[in-house]
Amino acid sequence: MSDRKPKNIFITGPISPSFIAESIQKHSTQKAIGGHSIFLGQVRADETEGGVVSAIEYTAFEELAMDNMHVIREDIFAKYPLTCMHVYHSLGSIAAGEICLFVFTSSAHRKAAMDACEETVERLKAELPVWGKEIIAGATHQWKVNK
Amino acid sequence: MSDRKPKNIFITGPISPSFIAESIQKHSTQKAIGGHSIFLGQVRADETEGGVVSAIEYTAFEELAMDNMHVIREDIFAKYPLTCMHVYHSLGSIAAGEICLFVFTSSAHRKAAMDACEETVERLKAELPVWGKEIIAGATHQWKVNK
Amino acid sequence: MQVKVLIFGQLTDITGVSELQLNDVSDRDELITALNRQYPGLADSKYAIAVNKQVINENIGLTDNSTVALLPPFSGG
Amino acid sequence: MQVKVLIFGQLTDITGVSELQLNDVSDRDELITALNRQYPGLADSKYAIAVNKQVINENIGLTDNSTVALLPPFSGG
Repeated sequence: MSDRKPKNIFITGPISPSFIAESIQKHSTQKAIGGHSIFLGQVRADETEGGVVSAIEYTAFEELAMDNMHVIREDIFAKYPLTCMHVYHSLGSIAAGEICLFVFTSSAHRKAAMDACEETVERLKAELPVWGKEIIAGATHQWKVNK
Repeated sequence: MSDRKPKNIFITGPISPSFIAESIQKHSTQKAIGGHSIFLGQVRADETEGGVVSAIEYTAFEELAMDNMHVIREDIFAKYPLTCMHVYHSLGSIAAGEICLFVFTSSAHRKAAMDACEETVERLKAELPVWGKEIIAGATHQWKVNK
Repeated sequence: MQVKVLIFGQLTDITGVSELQLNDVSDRDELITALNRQYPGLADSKYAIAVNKQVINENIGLTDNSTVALLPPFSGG
Repeated sequence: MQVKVLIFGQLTDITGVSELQLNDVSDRDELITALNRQYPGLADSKYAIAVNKQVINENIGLTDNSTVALLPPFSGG
């Protein structure tokens, strides 16, 4: 394990495009970076039996999620020559069309950044104790299931 | 071939984080999107025999590049269930730390967005007639070589 | 002896609460039995159990002030 | 007959110009010969040739107002 500490990955409410822009901007001083890979999760207005999803309400076992994210981060840094990695996940109600997940990896060369981003997304979906409650227009709800 | 027309992918000067943010923001109305994948190319301050790269000056055979990008776009849309794809490449002098390439794919599900983004990046590096002249601090230059 | 139980995700639809205290459950199996008695819907639910943030796959003893979390399948991202 | 020649990338270091006109070259091979005579450094350079935006891999005839582009290996992105 390195000396990296578990970071808080949670943001209350949607992740704004301007937050993403600021995060990108901060990397302009890191001149060994040649490629950034970003994945953004956006809430879909899925049609379900009960109606159309208008929002997803996210909750988490935050402490465990941060511990698990720390393990993922360490594994990914051990596997890929990354310059940096940032992960943010929304909590609370995120309307359809808004962004709920922001994964950002940077490396000298594109392949490492892209592979690390993809693997991080797959792992956090499987390993972080986060739950999405799909709010159906008309006051009912159902729980999201990850594929 | 679909009715999509060749688009101008070129931007003079660096691609700003705020431009990227605006592009992300515009997708909030497209509520069938579940995942966005973004690749950003950033100019590295590589150490070379002649000195440190301070900027890359990009030139292109613009008309042919747009034709070739159109073919790539059609191929990628035929292969992946994408909602949309946007590609921007800088022309002119881009300083180390600035962004020179912005590839943005969106889909209902993450896998298509990520695979399409990666394939688009690989193809455009191989197929677009664009050249990067590495400007070395101290007035000399050398030409970039894609790996 | 008191054990704190944290309930997450769709399981809160069954329990109506996201946290509760259980007395006199000395191990995981006793805890499950007590929970199923109080909330029969839990018996049909799929979830993992973490004790003090460690997911456990077999019966283990609980101590005073253990925190047990009921974790239905994750659906973040 | 006039043919327009566009020169790109590192080849402009050899030619010093990014565009020139060649007279009386009737096909690709004659064009290459004329270019190599004018700019000997081109003979040692690796590049593809596009005629009217089509990359060609064999000798073809040129017509008046053909536009020929000399394309060294791409290095965009």
